[in-house]
Order: sequence, then structure tokens, then C-alpha cells
Amino acid sequence: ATLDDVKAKGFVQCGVSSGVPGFSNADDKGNWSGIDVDACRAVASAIFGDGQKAKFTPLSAKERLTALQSGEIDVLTRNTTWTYTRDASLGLDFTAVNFYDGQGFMVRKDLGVTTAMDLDGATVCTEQGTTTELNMADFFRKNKLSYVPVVVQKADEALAAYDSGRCDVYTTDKSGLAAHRTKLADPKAHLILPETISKEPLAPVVRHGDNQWKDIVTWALHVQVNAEEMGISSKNVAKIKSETNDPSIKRMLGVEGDMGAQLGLPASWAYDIIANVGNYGEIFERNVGPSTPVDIPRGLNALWTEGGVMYAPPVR
Amino acid sequence: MSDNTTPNNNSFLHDAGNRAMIFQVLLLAVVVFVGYYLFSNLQANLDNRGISTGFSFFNEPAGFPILIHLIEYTEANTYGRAFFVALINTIVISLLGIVLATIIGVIMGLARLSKNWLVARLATIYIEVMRNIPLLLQMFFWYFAVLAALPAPAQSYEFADFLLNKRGIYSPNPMIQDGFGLVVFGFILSIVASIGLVIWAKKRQTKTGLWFPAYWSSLGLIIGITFLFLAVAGFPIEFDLPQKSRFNVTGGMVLPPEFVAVLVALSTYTGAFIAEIVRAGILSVNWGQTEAARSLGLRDNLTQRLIVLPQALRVIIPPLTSQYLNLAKNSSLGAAIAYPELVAVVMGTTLNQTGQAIETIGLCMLVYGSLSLSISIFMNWYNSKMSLIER
Amino acid sequence: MAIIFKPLPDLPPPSTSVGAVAWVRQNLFSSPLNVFLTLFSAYLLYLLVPPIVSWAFINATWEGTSKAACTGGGACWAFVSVYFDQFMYGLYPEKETWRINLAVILLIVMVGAFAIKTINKLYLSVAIIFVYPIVAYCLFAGGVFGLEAVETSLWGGLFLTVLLGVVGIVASFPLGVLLALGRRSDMPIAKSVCVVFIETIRAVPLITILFMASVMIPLFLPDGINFNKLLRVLIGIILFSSAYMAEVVRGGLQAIPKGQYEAADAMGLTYWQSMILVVLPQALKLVIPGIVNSFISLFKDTTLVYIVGMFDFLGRIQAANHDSNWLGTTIEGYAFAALIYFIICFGMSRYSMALERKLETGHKRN
Amino acid sequence: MTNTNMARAQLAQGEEAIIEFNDVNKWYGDFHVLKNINFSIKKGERIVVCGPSGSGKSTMIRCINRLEEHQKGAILVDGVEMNNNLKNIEAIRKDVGMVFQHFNLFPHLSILENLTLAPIWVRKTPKKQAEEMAMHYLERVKIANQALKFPGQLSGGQQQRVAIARGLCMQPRIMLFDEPTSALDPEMIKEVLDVMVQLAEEGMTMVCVTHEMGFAKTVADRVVFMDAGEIVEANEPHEFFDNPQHDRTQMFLSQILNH
Amino acid sequence: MTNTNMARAQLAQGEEAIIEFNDVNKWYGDFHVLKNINFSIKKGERIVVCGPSGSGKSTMIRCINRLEEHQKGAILVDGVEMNNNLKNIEAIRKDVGMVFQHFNLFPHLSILENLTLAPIWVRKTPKKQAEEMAMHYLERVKIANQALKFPGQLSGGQQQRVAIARGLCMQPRIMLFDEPTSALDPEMIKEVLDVMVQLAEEGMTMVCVTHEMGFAKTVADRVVFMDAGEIVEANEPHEFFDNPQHDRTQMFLSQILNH
Ligand SMILES: Nc1ncnc2c1ncn2[C@@H]1O[C@H](COP(=O)(O)OP(=O)(O)OP(=O)(O)O)[C@@H](O)[C@H]1O
Ligand SMILES: Nc1ncnc2c1ncn2[C@@H]1O[C@H](COP(=O)(O)OP(=O)(O)OP(=O)(O)O)[C@@H](O)[C@H]1O
Ligand SMILES: [Mg+2]
Ligand SMILES: [Mg+2]
Repeated sequence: ATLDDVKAKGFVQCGVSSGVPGFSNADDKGNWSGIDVDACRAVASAIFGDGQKAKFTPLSAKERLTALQSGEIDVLTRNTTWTYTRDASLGLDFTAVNFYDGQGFMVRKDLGVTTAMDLDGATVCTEQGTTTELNMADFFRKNKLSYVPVVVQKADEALAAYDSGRCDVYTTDKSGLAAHRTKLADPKAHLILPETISKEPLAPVVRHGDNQWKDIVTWALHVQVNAEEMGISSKNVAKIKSETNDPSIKRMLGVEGDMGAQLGLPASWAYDIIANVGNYGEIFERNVGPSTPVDIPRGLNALWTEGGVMYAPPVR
Repeated sequence: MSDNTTPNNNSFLHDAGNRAMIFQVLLLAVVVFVGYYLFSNLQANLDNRGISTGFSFFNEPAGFPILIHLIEYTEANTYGRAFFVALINTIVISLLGIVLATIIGVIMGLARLSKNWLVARLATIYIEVMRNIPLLLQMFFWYFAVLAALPAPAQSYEFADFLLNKRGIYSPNPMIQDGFGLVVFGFILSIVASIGLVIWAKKRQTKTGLWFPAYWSSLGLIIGITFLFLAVAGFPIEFDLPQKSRFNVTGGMVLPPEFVAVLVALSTYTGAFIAEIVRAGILSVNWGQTEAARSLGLRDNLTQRLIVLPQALRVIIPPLTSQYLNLAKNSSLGAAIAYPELVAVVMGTTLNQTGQAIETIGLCMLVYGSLSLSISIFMNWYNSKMSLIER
Repeated sequence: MAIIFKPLPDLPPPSTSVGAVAWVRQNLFSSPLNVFLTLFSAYLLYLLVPPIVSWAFINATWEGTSKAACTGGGACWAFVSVYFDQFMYGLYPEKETWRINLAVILLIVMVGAFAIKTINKLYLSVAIIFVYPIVAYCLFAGGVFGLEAVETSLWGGLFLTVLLGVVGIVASFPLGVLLALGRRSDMPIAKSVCVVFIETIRAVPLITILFMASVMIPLFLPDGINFNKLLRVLIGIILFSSAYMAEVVRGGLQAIPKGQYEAADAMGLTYWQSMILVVLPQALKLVIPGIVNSFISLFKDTTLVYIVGMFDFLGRIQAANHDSNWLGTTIEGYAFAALIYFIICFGMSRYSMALERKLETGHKRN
Repeated sequence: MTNTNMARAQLAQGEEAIIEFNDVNKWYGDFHVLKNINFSIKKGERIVVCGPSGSGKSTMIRCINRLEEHQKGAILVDGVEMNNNLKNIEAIRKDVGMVFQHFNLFPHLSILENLTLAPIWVRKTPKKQAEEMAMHYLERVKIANQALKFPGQLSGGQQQRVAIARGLCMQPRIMLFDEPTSALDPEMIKEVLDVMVQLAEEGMTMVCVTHEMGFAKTVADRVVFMDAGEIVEANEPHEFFDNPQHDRTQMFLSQILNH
Repeated sequence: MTNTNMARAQLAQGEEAIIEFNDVNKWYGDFHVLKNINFSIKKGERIVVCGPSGSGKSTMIRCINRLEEHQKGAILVDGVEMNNNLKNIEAIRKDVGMVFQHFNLFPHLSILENLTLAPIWVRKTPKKQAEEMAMHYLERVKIANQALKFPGQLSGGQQQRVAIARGLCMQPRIMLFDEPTSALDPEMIKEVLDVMVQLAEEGMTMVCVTHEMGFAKTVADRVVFMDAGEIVEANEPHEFFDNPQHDRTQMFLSQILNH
């Protein structure tokens, strides 16, 4: 089973993307950060109580699924859209959504375009091998718009082609648009159009058949959301653990009972996640929030109590 | 004398034939075993992980667009058709690349042998620079250099009805009208006429010894007659002219920059290798051959054409074949700059959408295998034809 | 009475046939066509050289901490100098990079020693092929002799490129020789196995093989058995280049006159003795250029590991291009990459030429 | 077994045959290159083989150390039949030295290494001893001072002498020469023939394909004339030259000697 | 112009010089390979050039059809000076046939095509006529039956004869031979020399570099001896062989003839 392998190895091997600011990105010292990276660190914390016991394999869109199938990585925490086919036929299982995304378009401001419906006849750059390609095709077909696709192997070159004027439009998930815009020569000259043309629930992926492992990854995410809802953060978690009387919190943080054992984890697994990585809100703020260059509004990813769709089953 | 012929110590293992046999049987066994082992692992792994196999996905709609398609293709077509679109793109770029690279290679190879110091030096620099820089970098260079050098569609360069901008080269798209049959007839007629001319020129030489520039004249003949018939039929072609629109150019035929960049990169890169092959081939022809030809009074151009090149070809063809194969394989790098060839479409998009790694990668390998095989069969045929003349 | 023969003294050649003027006349303006070609080439040079020089040198900026420092309008070499270490060593820990340097210096010294006549080539080859890899591996990976262990996923940059290239060539070499011998053998099965292997591998692009190696090999192995990605990629590269090497070596084997085989046979040498003592030394010497050519191709082809998510030299440069401090330095990065690849590849081809001359035993007679 | 008996009959009485061809036939594909060769050579005998180009002379002597396979009949060298048995072949090759028309020296090895290669690797002679022996033979052929050069640095005649010394270094009991002088110019021919005459005087068994009739006359015990894959005539030199039996032999001799 | 006068003086009275070397000097880079060559050849004369290796024999005759350039002096062939004028060079090359030591046949063309190539492309002879002529010359050299073979399929002697026929097919007035027999074995040498003797008897102007002294004695009008880039001695054969003037010539002859 994967958990045993991971325990034996002493670390979790995660597949991540090779450079999407805010989601997974290595700095010049080789330190990884981002929402996807934190999802992996949460799993490592749950198992080892140490978020640093995670290693990252940068994967291109092309090889990510195969790498997971072949067992080269333990979990794929790379902005991967949860789709029916992927879930059903590839021997993969999606866990819980850690980011609700949707595809959008970016154009140069000086084109004077304000809505995607204006894009008839445009040339569109995108990265190869993602659902983006399909959504783009569906969108244009549905709206009877003509377009010219330029599909580049890697996002960087796709963006460079857009930047150099090969395309009028660059399309990818909106989170990606925001992140990529920071890389353009003049970010302010570009505009992200309001339309969201697809549902892109991004979720970590595991191999089909190992339910225990799937549950660990799933609940590592649920705990983060629950913690935010309960107002527990990395800063106050230690204090709350020692002071709280709320039985549901006690249960979750492992003060009472041994919820961890059911998944083969230490009792303090949830506590460790929150202490090491933080709750979902913290993670979001830290990586892509308004204080970062990526600057993505919380939007759909707000808690259900605050108008978003982030809703986690209770830990009981 | 039979007693005398008794070989001493004729143990089974000392017989050369037996030894070879044993070794080979062992080898075969190892190969079969390893093959079986890998295959059974594969099956077990696929079963374990619930990965479905097979090519049924080929009949499902692909849903993704392809920039360059020489056969009709839309998102609604199947993966199968997408595969063929990509296959054709690969073949087209390979064949065009081969032709261009050969031309560049021959010119550069001759230039490097030129008596003109400057020309020879420049050719050397070209060859060394091209050969020693990775093709991928060269592709990026050409792609982004081309893009950087060209204007946006709104500021397109225009020549007659041609447009040139970042989106490609746009040309009028000829559309055949009624009466084109006459032109086709004229074209066939001109070919027949020029074949006749060539035969006549040969005959005349046999009789009178005089040469007639038959090939140049037949070229003129073909162009002339075809044009005549065009005029008679009242130019039964209409052109769909490219027009600037809001974002792009609509109408006309377009040669996208991806295609141009891949083609240029492949042919200049391979051309440098071919140049060296050509040079070596020409040098391999004994200088004595040139001297003999000269001492017979042949001019230098005739010496090259009749004596040196035919012999150099024998040396050139085998390594040339490998370069052609390399070019075909290197076309797979086109994926990096958005040229929708086989690797991009099949190992890229299709693989990612269907997840059928074994099938798609296997298919790619198979296609490249057959492509390489056909090129080398063709070249071997040509090679044997060349050497047949020699011996 | 015989007249004593005294040869006339040698006279210096007339100035029309030697000297600068004669040189220019013969090499640049010997015929109308040549005059045209010369002028045309000179014009080409005029078009190309000045802009490149002014971009790369005159207007270039050499120092700074971000793109903003580059105001000269020329190349922004500051980017390269800031990122230089990462380009060279990838994410290898900074205080450990001396280990890489040491290994490289060691290799250069050893290879360079081939050019020295008095050194025993056999021992040197053995040292390079068998001893050096172990030493180098210990240095790189660490974990022994008190060296800190460095994971392979941190290896990158030019270091990784060179590693892939060198290991690829060194390991593929013996395999290639075996395949070549197999292909030329009389044994039908052995021969067909070799032929099929060589032709299959040569027919497919390296990309597909790397892809196989990086993501598919595990599917072919029993559950639970898995090994390092770098190792798998290396195996892919070795198999790939061994097929090419085999063809190069086969060329050399074919060029050895039959008489050499016969002489060896007539002396009573066994198959392996005659191969190792007589045939291979000659054949390999003949194909040094071919071997170096495959080395150069392989070295350049290692750039393809980017598609399996490894950050070699080029990969590092591309990654650095994302740095928001240095946006817009793609051209400098690629130019630097091109320069380094050129220097290394060109250097290798020149070295091989020098090596060939050194190994020449006596002038050729026909 | 009549053919074999015939071969025996050709032997001088009581002396031992060291090489025997019993009804040997060989084909190259469809081409019948050796036809019923029956012939036997005594210890210490010196045989010169001659005949027109393409008559199968080289093929015949190359069969002796099995550089070529024959398809019918038997070749016995030192009583051992030459067949696919590797042990036998290797053993015989140690005893048979061969000197090729084109020398076939190993160009990547120095002269000394060329000579010591086989003794060291085949005979397992200690290196030092092998080198001493090599120097001895090099002196015999008068080029000891060239020992450290490479073959490419020697003239044709010198190379051919090295080839002979290399053959001798295995201390063979039989030496085969395949036109050892035809690639040489007149001055060099003399050098080489001198060495061979010396060897002959020491009683080495020698089979030599050559058209140097002077050599044949002075040195050979018997001269064998071949044509079209057959042995047409074999006789003592003075009989052979002065009184050839076959008209084919006469014709050949007239061509060669008149030149 | 004293040198020129000397050259003239060597001419028999009243006869016309078809090749004239006037004070010709040639350098290969710094190496002075031909030194003050003054020499002239009459129509129909047969000259044999000999001398030690490297003395410049080949270089000299290759200057005649300007396969090599000379740097000083003048070479007149048929009254035309050989200089950079392409027209002249081509015209002269049509009139001068050359036979190389290594034949230099075109291996990718059949024998017949080898022979008709120049007539068809240079002389614009009708193909049929060219082939007839080619067959005629092939008969002259007795290998008409090989016309459709390729050079690789012929023996050395046959190839050399084809080379001669090829030279003759241009119906040249002068034939140059550069050691035409040195790549051949004794039997083949005879074939080739026979053809040359025949040509000589028909009165062709011939310049032949060779060391076949028999040929020189029977055929040559004059023998030229070169050393170190100079013409040391030029004389009628019987004078040359029986009574050489220079010590250098004597030494050379003693070497050659004693073999
Ligand atoms: N490998 C081969 N395959 C086919 N035929 C061959 C082969 N080797 C030799 N022959 C033919 O066998 C015949 C005898 O060859 P061999 O070399 O024994 O002749 P030879 O008497 O030594 O002649 P030479 O004096 O020219 O060396 C020749 O006709 C030759 O063409
Ligand atoms: N291309 C060249 N460059 C420099 N030196 C040359 C060249 N060709 C010939 N030589 C030198 O010129 C000299 C004369 O050469 P040439 O070939 O005329 O000699 P030769 O008299 O024909 O000798 P041989 O009898 O060996 O053919 C030789 O010393 C030779 O080394
Ligand atoms: Mg022979
Ligand atoms: Mg010469």
C-alpha cells in the first residue's frame, strides 16, 4: 500500500507543475512554494508530523498522469482538472478539490476587446495537453466564433508566443492567467476577460484502488477547510488545542479519541497539518492572495459560509 | 586412410558450429524471457491500476483543434482523424525539410570547397555554428526571431496580393473554375512535347554530334504552352484574396510562422551536416579522375557533372540517408514551437486526454519506425541503382 | 671522362606566386565569379557582424541585480552573471559545488593526458572507464567519506547536461562495440537480435525513448520495484546512443582489411584475442571522428530531458527566465546557452582531430 | 582410397608426410576452385607453387591452415585432419607460419609488438623471452634496428621481412608464403628472397607460391604447376624447367621466361 | 634569350618543334621543383624521360598539358603558349593525350563510354561515329571484346590499354605517358609496351616517363635524364646508355641495369 511505501521511504513524493507562481514554483534556492505544494506538505505533515518530508517532481502537463500511473510519484498535486474520463478510465482517483478554477481569456488592452464574444477570428495561444484545449474548442464552437489555435508544448513558450504578438488571446485557467500575467513584459497592458468558460475543479490525484491513501489525501484537505471554518489557524492552534472545550475540535486535533488510527496516522495528524501548513484561508492568502503578485480574488474558493463553495465534511 | 583422419579430442564443445549454436540458443532464450517478463509485468500493472487498454478511443471525437491541417479537420472529428492530420504534418515537414536541407547542404558543401578563401571560410563558420548548437535552441531562435521581426497583422507588409505579418505569409488562394480541363490538357501536351524534344536532341547528337540545350528548352516549352492554354481558356482561376480583418487576416492561403520556423530550423541544421557529407564525398573522388577528365579536354563544369558527382554520390548516399532519418525524427521537436506534428498531437494532447500511454507512445514509435524504414528503403534502392551503374 | 653533376641551387619563388598580393589574387579574386562571391560575402559580413558586436559587447550591460539595470540597449549579461552558478550546477548545494569542480578537473586532466605520448594509454583508459566513474559518483552523490549526501533531483544545469552526455557515451561505448560485433557475426540469431535492436532504436526519436524511460519503465517492472528517475533516463540515453555507436563501430570494422583478420587467424589467435588485440584497436582509431560526432549529437540531444521534467543546462536557463526580476532576458539566456554548447561541441571536435593526429602511427603508404 | 594411395605414392620412400591433400575439392559458391587435389609434402621439403593467375594457388595454401574451408576430401597437417574442430585448428595454426603477399602487418602495433603478439597470447611465452626471440629473428632478417618503428614507417621490402620474422616467431614447423615478393619492387625482391633462401637452407618445411623462377630453381625440392584448380604437373626443378611434360606447362614457362 | 637559343640548338636542323620548354621554372610553395628547363621536342619524336624518384619527371610532363602551372618561363605546344588562357588550354588538351600511371579510368562508365566521353562532349563527334572510332582503337589494343564491361572488371594490363585507347580516341598529335607500366605485373607490362611500340612505329609524337630501359633502347629517339628538377643529360639512346656523360647518369644507370 502507498502509505507503507511512504512511511518506509520517509517522505512523500509529489508531482507538481514546473513553475506556476502561486501554485508551485521553486525559487532560486530550490525551495518550493504554492497552493499545490502546500497540499503536499499537508499530507506529509499528517503522516510524519513534518511538512518538510515532501519531495517534489516537476512534471509537464504531458507526463503528469503517466507518472502517477506508473508509480513514480505518490500523489499528483499539480493543478489537474477533475473530469469524468480522467476519474473513470485512467486508473486514477481524484480526492478533494483544493481550488475551484475556471478557464478565461487574456488579451492585450489595446485591442479594445471587453468580452469573449468579441473574439471572432482571433488567434489563440495555449499550452498543449490540458483540458484548456478542449474548453477553448467547445467555447468557440458553441458560440459559432471562428478562431486560429496555436498550441505550444510548454506554457512558457505559449506565453512567449502570445507576448511576442503571435496571438491575440492567451487562454488557460484564470488562476494561471493571473499568475502568468506577472511574467509578461508589461503586465499592465493585458486584460483578463470576465467570462469563465469552464468549470475547473482542481484536485490532487492518487492511483485508483488504494482507498486508505486516497482518504488520507482527501482528509488532509478537508481538515484545512474545517480549520478555517472553526477559526483555527497555525498561529492559534497550539493554544486552542490546550484550552478548548469544544468536543468536535478536541476530536479533530486528537486531544480526544484516536481518529488518526483509522487511517493509519498518528493521533495528532490534523493538528500537525494546521500547525505546519495552516488552514485553507492562510494557505490561499499566503500563495495567491491580494498581497502576492498573483493576486487572485477568493471568489468561489471562499468558505460556503462566506458565499463560496468551499465546504468540507465534518471530522467525526 | 580412415585411421589417419580420426580427429583427436573432438569434443562437442570444441566444434565451432556447436559453440555458436549453443550461444545463440541461450541468447534467444534470454531475449524471449526478458520480453515475456516485461510484458507480463505490464499486464499485471495495468490490471492492478485499472487502466483500460486498446485503441477504441480512436473513434471518439477529439474535441481539440489543430492549427495546420492539410486534410479537412474540425474539433468534431475523431482522434483517429487527428492522428492522420498530425501524421501528414510530420510527413510534409520531413519531406520539405529533406529537399531544402539537401539543397542547402550541397551549396554549402561546394562553398566550403570553393577556391575563394572568404566563401570557404564563411561556409565553414556556417557549418560549425549550425552543427554545434542544439536544434531545440535553433528552433526557438527561428520562431521568436521570425515573430519579433514581423509586424502585427494591422501593419502587415503587402506585396501585390500577398501579406506578411506575425500570423504568417498570406497568399491568394487559387480556386479552379470551369474550363480548367483545357489547361490541364495543355500542360500534359507541353510535357509530351518536351519529352519529344529531349528524344530529338539525343538523336541529333548521335547523328551530327551537336548538342541542343534540351532541358532548358523543355522548361520554357512547358511554361509557354501551359500559359498559352491558360490564356485561351480565359484564365479559369479565381483567387480568394487575403483580407485584413479585425484581429487577423481572413481568406487566402496562409503559411503559419510555426511551419516556417520548423522548416527553416530543420533544414539549416541538417543542411550543415549534409554539407560535410557532400564535401567528404567530393573529396573522396580521386584527384586523378579530375586530372584524367581535364587531360581529355573536358571543361570544369562537365568534369564535375560527368565524372566527379556520379562517383561522389556513392560515398554520399549512405550517410545522407542517416541525415534524412535524423531530420524526420527531429521534426518531433516542432512540438516545442506549436507545430502540430505527431508527437505534439498524439503523445501530447491525445495522450493527455485519453491517458492511453502505451498505445499512443507505441503508435508514435511505430510511425517513426515505418517512416524511417521507408526513407531508408528508398535510399537503399537509389544507392543500389547508383552502384549498379558503376559495376 | 664523366662530368660531375652539381645540382643548381634552389631559388626562392617569384613574388607573383607567394606573398600577400599573390594570396589575395589567388584566393579572393581569381575569376569574375570569385570576385562576385568575395564582394557578396563581404557584404554579408558587413550586414551581420556590426549589429551583433554592438549588441553583444558595445551596448551590453554586464552587472546588475535586475533587468532594470540593463539600460544600454544591448545584451543584458548581468542576468547570466547573477544566475551563473545555477546554470552551472542546478540546485546543487552551493557549498558543495567544489565536488563537481573537482570531478570535472579530474576528468579534463585524465582526458588531456591522452595527448601525452609517454603515458600508457591502456592504464589511462581503464582508469577513465572503470575507476573514474566510481570516484565521480561518490563525489556527486556523497553519503560516503563524510561527504554530505546530495539527492539526484537537485542535480542540474550544465553539470547534469555533461553528466548525461559523458555517462551516455562512456557506457554506450562497450555496448555499441558488442552490438557492432554481433551485427557482423555469422550467427544468424545473434545477428538478427542486434540488427533489430539497432534499427528499432535508430528509427525512433530520442523523445519517445526518454518518455518511455521516464514514465513507462515502471509499468514494465514488477510492483514495488522502482528506481531513480535519473538512472532511468540514463538507461534510455545509453540504449539510444549505443545503437548509434554500434553503427559507427561497424563502419570501422568494415574498413579493416580482410588480411588483418586472416593474419590474426593464421597466428592462432582466438576470436576475442584477435578482436581485442588486432581488429578493434585499428577499427576504433579509424572511427574516432564518428565517435566524437555521436558524442556531440548526444550532448546536444540531452536538452530533450526537459520534456521529462529534468532541469539540465537549458532547462535551468528557461526556468530562470521566469524570475520576475529578469523578465525579458530570454534572448540573453538562449544566446548564452548557444555559446556554451558551441564551445563544448566545437572543442570536442577539435580535440578529436588532435587526438587522431597523435594516434597516427607512421605516415600512410599506399 | 585410390586417390589417397596415389598421394602416398608421390612421397619419397619411407619419409614422413607433414602435409597431405587427399582428394581435396573446394567451391566458391558454384565455382569449382580446387579440383581433386592430391598431394603430399614431406618434412623439410621446399615446394614452389606456380601457375597462371586465378588457378587456385592461393586458395590451396590457405586451405592448409584453414583460412579457407574445403568441402570435400581431407587435408591432414601433421596427421591432424583440418575440420571444424576449433582445438585442432588452433593447434595447427601455432605450427604453421604464414607470410602474405600484402604483408598484413598490424599497423597499430610496433614491429616488436607485431612479432611478440602471437608468442605472448597464443604460446603464453613470457614477454621478455618473446621479445628476445623477436629480436633474434629481426636480426636474422637484418632489420633489428627498426624494432620500435611502426609498419607504416618501413619500406615494402622491410615490411615483408618483418612479416617473415613474424611468421618465424611462432617457431613454426611449416612456413607458407603467398607470393611474398609480388608487391615489391625489384630491389626489394632481392632482400626478401635472400632471407627465404637462408631459411630454406636451414631445413624449414616451406610451401611458397611465387613466380620468381630463379628462386624456384635454386631452392625448391619440387615445383608444382597449377591450372584451373588442378595440379597439372609436379616435378623437381630441373626436370620441370628443362623438360616440362604438359603442353600447358610449356606454354606457361615460355611466357614467364621470355619476358 | 640565350636559353631559348640553346633549346633551339638541340633541334635537328630544319625540323619543327612541337613542344618547347623555354627556361621553365616551377615551385611548389617554396620548393623549387623544375629548374631552368630548356628543351624542345620535334614532331614525331619519341622521348623517354627517366631519373630518380622525386626528380620532377611527372611534374615536367604534366606541365605540357597544364595539369600543373609553371611560374617562370614559357611552354609552347604547337606554337601556342600555355598560360592562364582557358581557350588555349582546352585547345591544347584536345591535341595532347595523356596516360596515367594509375590509369584513372572512370569507374562508373563502361569501357566504351570511357572512350567516347571526350569525343562526344569535347569534339562534338556524333555518338555513332565516336563509338566506331572507340571500337577501332579498342581493337588496336586488342580488347574490343571488353567494350561493354566496366573498368573494375578488367585486369590491370587491360585497364592500362583502355587508358591508352582513351587517350588515342581524341586523335591527339602528342601522347604523354607517365610511368604507364609501373603499376603492372611483368606479364601485363609486356602487353602495354607492345601497344606503345606500335604507336611509336606509326610516328606519333610521344613523351614517356618510364624506367623500362628495354623500351627506351628500342623505341626512343632521345632519352632525357632528370635529377633534382634539372635535365642533366639528354641524348640518343645508344649514346645515353653506352656513354653517359655525367657521373650522376652513370650512377643511376648502374643501379637500374644491375638489377
Ligand atoms: N571469395 C571468393 N569467392 C568467389 N571466387 C573466388 C573467391 N576467392 C577467389 N575466387 C576465385 O577463385 C579462383 C582462384 O583464386 P586464387 O586466389 O586461389 O588464385 P591464385 O592462383 O592465387 O591467383 P593469383 O596468382 O592471381 O593470386 C579465382 O578465379 C578467383 O576469382
Ligand atoms: N603538390 C605538391 N606539393 C609539393 N611538392 C610536390 C607536389 N607534387 C610533387 N611534389 C614534389 O616535387 C618533386 C617532384 O615530383 P614528381 O612527381 O615530379 O617526381 P617524379 O620525378 O615523377 O618522381 P617519381 O618517379 O617518384 O614519380 C618531389 O620531390 C615531390 O615530393
Ligand atoms: Mg594468389
Ligand atoms: Mg612521377
